[in-house]
Amino acid sequence: MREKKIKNLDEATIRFAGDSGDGMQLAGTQFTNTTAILGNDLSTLPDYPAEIRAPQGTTSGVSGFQIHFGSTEINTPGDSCDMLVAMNAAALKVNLHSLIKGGSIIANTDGFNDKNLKLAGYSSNPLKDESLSTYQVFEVDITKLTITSLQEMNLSSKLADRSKNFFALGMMYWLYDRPLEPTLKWLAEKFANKSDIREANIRVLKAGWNYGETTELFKVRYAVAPARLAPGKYRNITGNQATAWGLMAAAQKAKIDLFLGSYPITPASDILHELSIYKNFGVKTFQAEDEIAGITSAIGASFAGALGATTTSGPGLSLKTEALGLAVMVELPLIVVNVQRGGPSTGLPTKTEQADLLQALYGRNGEAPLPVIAAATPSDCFHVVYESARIAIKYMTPVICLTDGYLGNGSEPWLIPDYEKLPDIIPHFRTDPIGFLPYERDEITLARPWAIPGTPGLEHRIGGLEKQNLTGNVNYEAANHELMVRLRSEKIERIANDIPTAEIEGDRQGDVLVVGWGSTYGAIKTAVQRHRAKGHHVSQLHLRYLNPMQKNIGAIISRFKTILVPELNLGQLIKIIRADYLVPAVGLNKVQGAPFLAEEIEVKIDELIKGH
Amino acid sequence: MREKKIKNLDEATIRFAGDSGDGMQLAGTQFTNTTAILGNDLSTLPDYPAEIRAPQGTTSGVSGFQIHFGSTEINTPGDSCDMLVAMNAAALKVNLHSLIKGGSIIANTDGFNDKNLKLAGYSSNPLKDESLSTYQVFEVDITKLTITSLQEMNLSSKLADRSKNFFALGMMYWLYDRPLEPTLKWLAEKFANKSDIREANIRVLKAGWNYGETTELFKVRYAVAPARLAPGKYRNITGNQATAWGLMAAAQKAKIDLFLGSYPITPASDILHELSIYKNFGVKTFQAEDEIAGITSAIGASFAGALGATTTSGPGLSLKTEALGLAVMVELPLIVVNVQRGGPSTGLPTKTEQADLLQALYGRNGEAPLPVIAAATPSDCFHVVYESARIAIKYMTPVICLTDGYLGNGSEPWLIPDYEKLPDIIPHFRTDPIGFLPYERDEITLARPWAIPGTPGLEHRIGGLEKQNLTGNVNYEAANHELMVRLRSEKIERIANDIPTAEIEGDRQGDVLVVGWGSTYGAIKTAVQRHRAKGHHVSQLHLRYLNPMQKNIGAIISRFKTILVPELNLGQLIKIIRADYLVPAVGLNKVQGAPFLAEEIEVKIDELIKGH
Amino acid sequence: MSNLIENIPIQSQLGSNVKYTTKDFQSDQEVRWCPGCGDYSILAQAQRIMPDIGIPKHQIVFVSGIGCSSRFPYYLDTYGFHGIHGRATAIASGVKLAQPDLSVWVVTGDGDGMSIGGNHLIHLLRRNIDVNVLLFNNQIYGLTKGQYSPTSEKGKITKSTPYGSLDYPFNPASLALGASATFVARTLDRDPKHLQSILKRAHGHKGTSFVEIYQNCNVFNDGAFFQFTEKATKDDSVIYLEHGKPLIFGKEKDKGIRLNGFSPEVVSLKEGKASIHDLLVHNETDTTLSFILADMTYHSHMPRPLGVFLSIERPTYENEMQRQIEFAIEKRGEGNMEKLLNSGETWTIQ
Amino acid sequence: MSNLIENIPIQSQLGSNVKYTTKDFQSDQEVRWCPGCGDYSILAQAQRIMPDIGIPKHQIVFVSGIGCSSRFPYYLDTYGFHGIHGRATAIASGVKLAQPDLSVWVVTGDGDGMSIGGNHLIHLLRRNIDVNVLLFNNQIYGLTKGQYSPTSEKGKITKSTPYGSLDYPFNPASLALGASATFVARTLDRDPKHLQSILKRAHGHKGTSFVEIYQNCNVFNDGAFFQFTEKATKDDSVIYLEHGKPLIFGKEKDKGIRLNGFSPEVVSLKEGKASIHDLLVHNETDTTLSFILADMTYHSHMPRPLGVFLSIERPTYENEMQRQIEFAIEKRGEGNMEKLLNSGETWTIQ
Ligand SMILES: Cc1ncc(C[n+]2csc(CCOP(=O)(O)OP(=O)(O)O)c2C)c(N)n1
Ligand SMILES: Cc1ncc(C[n+]2csc(CCOP(=O)(O)OP(=O)(O)O)c2C)c(N)n1
Ligand code: SF4
Ligand code: SF4
Ligand SMILES: [Mg+2]
Ligand SMILES: [Mg+2]
Repeated sequence: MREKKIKNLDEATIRFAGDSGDGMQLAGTQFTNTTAILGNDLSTLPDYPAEIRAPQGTTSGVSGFQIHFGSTEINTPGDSCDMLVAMNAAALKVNLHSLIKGGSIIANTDGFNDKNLKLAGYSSNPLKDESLSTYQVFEVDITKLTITSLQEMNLSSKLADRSKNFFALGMMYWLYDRPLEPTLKWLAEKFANKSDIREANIRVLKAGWNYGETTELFKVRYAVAPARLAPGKYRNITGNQATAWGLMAAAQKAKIDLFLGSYPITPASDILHELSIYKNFGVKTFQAEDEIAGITSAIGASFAGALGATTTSGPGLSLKTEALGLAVMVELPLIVVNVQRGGPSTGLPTKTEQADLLQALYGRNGEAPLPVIAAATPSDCFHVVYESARIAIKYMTPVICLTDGYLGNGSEPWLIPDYEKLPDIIPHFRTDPIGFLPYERDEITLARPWAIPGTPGLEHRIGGLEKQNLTGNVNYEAANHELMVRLRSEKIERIANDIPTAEIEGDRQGDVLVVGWGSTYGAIKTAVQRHRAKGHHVSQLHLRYLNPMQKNIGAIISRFKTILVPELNLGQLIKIIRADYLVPAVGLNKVQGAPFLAEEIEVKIDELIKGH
Repeated sequence: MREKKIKNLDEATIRFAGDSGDGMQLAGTQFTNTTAILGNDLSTLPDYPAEIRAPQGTTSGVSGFQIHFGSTEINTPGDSCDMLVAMNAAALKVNLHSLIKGGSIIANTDGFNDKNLKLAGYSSNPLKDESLSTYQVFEVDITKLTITSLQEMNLSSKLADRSKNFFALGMMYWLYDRPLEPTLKWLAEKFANKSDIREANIRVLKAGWNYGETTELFKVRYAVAPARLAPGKYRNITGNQATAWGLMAAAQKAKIDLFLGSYPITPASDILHELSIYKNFGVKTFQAEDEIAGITSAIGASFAGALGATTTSGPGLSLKTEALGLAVMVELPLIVVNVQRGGPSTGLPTKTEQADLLQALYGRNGEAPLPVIAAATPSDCFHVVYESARIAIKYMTPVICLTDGYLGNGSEPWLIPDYEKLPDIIPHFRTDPIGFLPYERDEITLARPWAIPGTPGLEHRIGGLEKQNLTGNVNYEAANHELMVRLRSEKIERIANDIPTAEIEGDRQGDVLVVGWGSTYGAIKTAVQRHRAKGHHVSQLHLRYLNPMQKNIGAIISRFKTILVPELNLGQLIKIIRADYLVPAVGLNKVQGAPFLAEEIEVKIDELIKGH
Repeated sequence: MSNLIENIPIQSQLGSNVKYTTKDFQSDQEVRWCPGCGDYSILAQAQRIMPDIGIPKHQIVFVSGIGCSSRFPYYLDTYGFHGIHGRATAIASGVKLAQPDLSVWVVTGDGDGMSIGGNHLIHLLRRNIDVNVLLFNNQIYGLTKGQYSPTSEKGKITKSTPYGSLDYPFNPASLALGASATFVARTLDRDPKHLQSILKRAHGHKGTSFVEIYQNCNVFNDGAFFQFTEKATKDDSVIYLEHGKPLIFGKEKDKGIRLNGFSPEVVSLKEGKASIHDLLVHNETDTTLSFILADMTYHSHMPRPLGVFLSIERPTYENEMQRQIEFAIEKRGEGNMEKLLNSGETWTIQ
Repeated sequence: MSNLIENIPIQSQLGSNVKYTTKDFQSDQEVRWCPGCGDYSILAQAQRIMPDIGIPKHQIVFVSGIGCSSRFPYYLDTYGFHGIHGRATAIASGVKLAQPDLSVWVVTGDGDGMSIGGNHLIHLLRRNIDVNVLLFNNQIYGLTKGQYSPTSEKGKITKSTPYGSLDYPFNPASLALGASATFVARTLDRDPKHLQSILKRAHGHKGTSFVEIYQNCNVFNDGAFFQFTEKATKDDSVIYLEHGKPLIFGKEKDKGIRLNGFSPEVVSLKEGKASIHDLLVHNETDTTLSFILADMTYHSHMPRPLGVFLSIERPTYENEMQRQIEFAIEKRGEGNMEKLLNSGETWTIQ
């Protein structure tokens, strides 16, 4: 066996693509975890169809998983990939556009038979014709090799076929010089009670690795050194998991129970799944009959002193509209996590988008202001949800926390926070019956007391009718109504006194300020960095707090000639920026169910600079 | 009998006030109808508690009805009243503040006994102490006089007592020189089968009139000449009735059935009630199990070729959020009437407010634009709803039509439109199967064809998932999604080409432009007229079209130094004005469950003028 | 895991020693129903039994939706939550799951509970969360001034149905049974004793108790239940279900219910055709029988059953939830966030 | 009043002469269920019976909610509406009321129809609008990848219930009966003949037809109904309800259902203890009996009933609505907008 050449890379982007049934998400996740453990920085983008198993072999059934990793800082899952694993013809067809010129394709030849070619809509076999001449193509009969390596095991061919993702994974581990151990360990745990599946997968994984090692097919291997990340202990985490943990951490910190009332919906269901595991944390998960019961049960739980939370995606947020108004009126803490997806209506359930911002801000009857906060990266979900809970409990208010499908399913290495050092969350449970008034407010926060059933002497009634100031009794008087509407509004505005001022990334002033929110963070960052590297006067301002806005936003904005607001919608944050600060901000809008490529933003900035 | 002095008035404002059970709404409505028939211009403001019968004698149980009428143009129900009928102490207590200094009070002395005084929270009888010295007080024992006038009839005292509103009404007819006939006619019809009630009310009504005529109590009578309204045939109409009729007229014009799927809610229920009468117009009313079934059944009916409509108020609109997104996606005509009330949440169910505008514009997940149109006066509801239907059918889109509690319950004289001359509404039902594509669009309107079940050869499927351009098939592709999102958006924007440009009331340019929407029209108009009378450069711009806005709004706005936006909310339209036109518009906001007084706007304009 | 109880210095553990009177359950809020409304009696009976149920009042929560009936919580000096239309059952579920020791009651109307709130109601019933649901059935929408409701008789003329309503009414008891309820009862506003006894039974039942209460709305649907409440007709129109007792009714206790195959029929005990031994004997624990009895409701030739249709034991949702939590703690130890954050695959960068 | 039909030059009146084949009901859309999914069979049976029901295909509308099952309308070449989650029944109500001549079908899942959509379902049933509801019950949420549903057995381990679900499942047939349904049936994906016959019966019924279809989700809940579909167990686990026939089952037709008081029990016909004459005879028109039979569902010692539980006549909502319209026209004349605008009190200003 000759030593293969090892090429060092700063970063690499690979994509696994195959049928929905081919286990590409699993292969991608395993590769990600192993890569994380190696100390690379990384970012991932799972991309799968809305059907459970879309028709085999067709383009609509293709499931993909992209991972971008490096020894440098990684902010996005990569605009394009260097290496594409295509388990069949449809997978190639759908994903080829994202492969860089000169990039590599590992094609499972078994997936390019006549039937597959036809299903994918190829009139001739791209592996045979000239069409892939600008790429490096590696043909591997993964299916056959998988089955061969399992011959001794006497498995059904269906079962054997199911392991082929591990062959691909093994090859990729070899190609990118990654150890098998983490996956072996995972297999051992996952299939502890299913020895045949465990054994099969292990064999196939190793066979894939060995295939790289022994055949002459690959001339080069790649090495990607660990990233120079801040020192500390890291783990890999997806946005949905981080969201679940953020809720749990907040409840633990507040020493109250977490109650999740939720109804399954893509791509938010995994938060429910994750939380339902942690019964030993006292987490109560309640799969409700619908989204309305989800949120109203959570409001009931908050009334009874738990941290009420509900998780959903667009259509579900729509259904929670009325109850959100109730939560505003009764002034109880409540966390509503909305994992945005492609809309309107049922839309594109498995795709990402940022088009629920205005709904989060304004989607309620009457004047019903509430804080809206958005996460920037998968791991940021933890911190943003935790912060939502801090605000909800301190200000006795529902909070909408926005993430999206890309953040929820995507993952990245996370510098594990020191739980002890997380900000305190202290629910101010009222216990003293003397002088108790349900709507008497804290002088600074304007929060009303949290007086929960079970507390002697605090018996009182709340509800959705306008309340009398202080007493909380039903009241229809004109002046009282105006007072209460303004008090509720001011309470939310005062939160601006209690959050860090916004920090600009880049120079304090300049030509272009790119203002973003949510999951566009990484793409904007990359684009801005590229311009700054060229010496352009471009800075980034990323908003986590959408309502209330941080106090210095207006001042920052005023120091730039042009304000660019890239959003995965038709222009929502930009409406607020324009209305609040009266600046002619410019939008960059993409509504394709996919994140921005850094390049798209880069080009737009270019345009604006040239316009000056 | 001596002739009483008759004083001619240009306008008068009177208010009936009593217990919820006292029939004040009925007295007010009768006075209004009679006054309308006399040819006065007028405007009314009913004002009643949220409880069916709030506790008798208390301030929370007071029900009021104000009518402002005149020989001049009347735009509001009156900032204050000249004459207050107070059936009991609580009614006086609640309403005194709205009586002008020197105004008259007709007090039912029986309603000022010790119990009543105590319930109303008076420590001494205001009729006896000095507190009313700046008013003209007429003490009349209405209760006793009513019972006396019915003595011969042998009615139960409870039944007799119920007629006392007719005594008050009779007095007011005498005082303001109005004929009894319209009310006599109404009584004859209403109680055709209840002769004792009819007879009792007739006697009491006449007794009230005679009391004015024969006693020495009143020294002066008032006459208010007919208004110089545009020539034509008039009727009095409330906003809710006008809404119902507008829907019916549109369906008739389009030669399709009207289907109303609705769930009762104050103050919108009367539209459902009104429409349920007209079965002979083929109107199908469906009282659904909730608001969601209301709107989705209407969407189903539209799919089947009817004009689907749903009527509601704030909390109900919230519940319709998700289905509105569906209507946007399937591109079917649908009218959603939202009779706004005090919010948030259950809020102030019987009070008026304008705080659902942003929800109407943005309260949906994903990019789901739809036209939003608002009525300015009670009778304008007819035209605005009709226009909504025209747009909905022509552009194949849901339309939200905003009115409010004040418009819905309020009434005014209405120049009856010539049905034949109402704009055509022509549903373009597709019938030709050749080349049929469910999402092929009209070149000008971008509307898709209306292809209804029952049409041979047009079998097709629609739904809430993103649709492929032209075919309408389910499609998850990136470019298609962006295209469809933009097409849906542009379709709505193009409506701006199909609506009249906005007309300014007053000079084309000047110091202050007051921009309003909805029911504030009359108050703004009065305030602006007063300033113009003083020679100030103040104009009014009233928006019926909130989305899309008329094309010339920006141009109009740019010609004024200051833009004032008065709203019965914390500032909603103003956000749009600022974001769209980048002008530092100033808000005037009132959130008291009551319309603006013209004076409030007048004062604010003053301030702005002085600020220049 | 924390327990809320730790956070507050509570007398609640000792609370049950307190001796209450009816007055203790009257709040300071003015009662705002129409004079003569049946709701007054229901409120009075609830206030009357509260001292007897042995629960400190700070551990009692009344949750309601929207409607005349749903104003109920304001008038009781316990904890109260006046929710949004139709959602009381869902709010109450959250309250009870968060604090299983509370005594949680839901007050709802035929519109609130059976129209907009029908779904939450049936799901609550199958879940068997220990909440007592009082459905005030006046067969009308009171608060919105008189539209027909899902329990209104067909053909009802109301503001929204001037030509008469078209839909067949729900029978709340049958619907509840079809939803696998464990406790289903019916009573009425004008029989205070019976009402009190049923309220107590509902409280006593572990699991969701569903109580339909016929309630007169004297403004918009006066007399809907007079046949069952007024002296002249009541005895012959009503049959009281009592566990273990034969089904006898009539002013002179001279009529009974017999099973003919699987269909109930009225028999006279007078003419010698049937004796007391032929009659159905009520058994609250028999689900099949409860269906048969509930199904008598809209048969005009049948007396209207009042009392407890069904009362069976099934584990409550909140107990099972608590059990799972305890089991998890036993198995995995109490949750530790610090540990969790650092669990699984991690790596350190120096 | 207008009639839609006027606006379009329709062959629909003559349409019923057209002779269709199964193929005519296959749309051009690729079927996108997992290989092996029970939905395929249901689709095939529906496509098979459609030519026989005598309705021109442009007069057929399939409405669905959201779920794997709710993709159904895309695959049938009729009019179709893929609605939003839980609302198919409400959308279908509007379709049918707007055009009563259409044949309207609803396809829904155990999540879509019984969880989020439970309320619209029960209201549709009591209203008795002539819509055929096919509830694909796979006892799981398929589309969202495997959470337990309201029909999942208690203790079910799923993604959202790793410790087992806590709530008692709905029995759809009982719920439907409790909601005053007029037609309630049950069938399953793996018995094409029975499925076809039930679909035809549902079509034939005037009023809402509620059909529960056991459907195997081979990805997330494989084998949930194997006991009732697979050879080895099926005959002893299932009983087919046939009107007028005694309730017999078993591989050797040797077992029957007898009524003991009002509770059904299994008896053997072999040991001479019971004869065929002792058995319950099915009567589709008896509401009480239907409750008894539906209630057998979750009793493990009882065979699972399949077939038509209940089929009774009650006026349909849309007919009554039409009647009211006709009555109003007769009484008041056809509506004239011009006249209405000018009716009542008016006055003229010169
Ligand atoms: C979302 C919403 N829809 C509608 C209403 C209006 N509304 C209030 S109470 C009610 C029905 C009341 O009937 P019921 O529940 O029988 O109570 P009752 O007043 O008869 O006691 C309705 C439709 C509302 N408040 N909120
Ligand atoms: C408002 C809303 N909530 C939640 C969802 C997510 N969702 C889609 S289908 C479904 C349940 C599917 O279960 P079922 O009705 O049993 O259909 P199946 O997939 O099993 O056929 C859920 C929760 C949604 N699309 N919309
Ligand atoms: S309207 Fe009817 S239910 Fe409501 S308070 Fe009055 S009498 Fe009672
Ligand atoms: S997930 Fe289950 S129900 Fe859905 S298509 Fe696959 S097998 Fe069928
Ligand atoms: Mg009611
Ligand atoms: Mg299912």
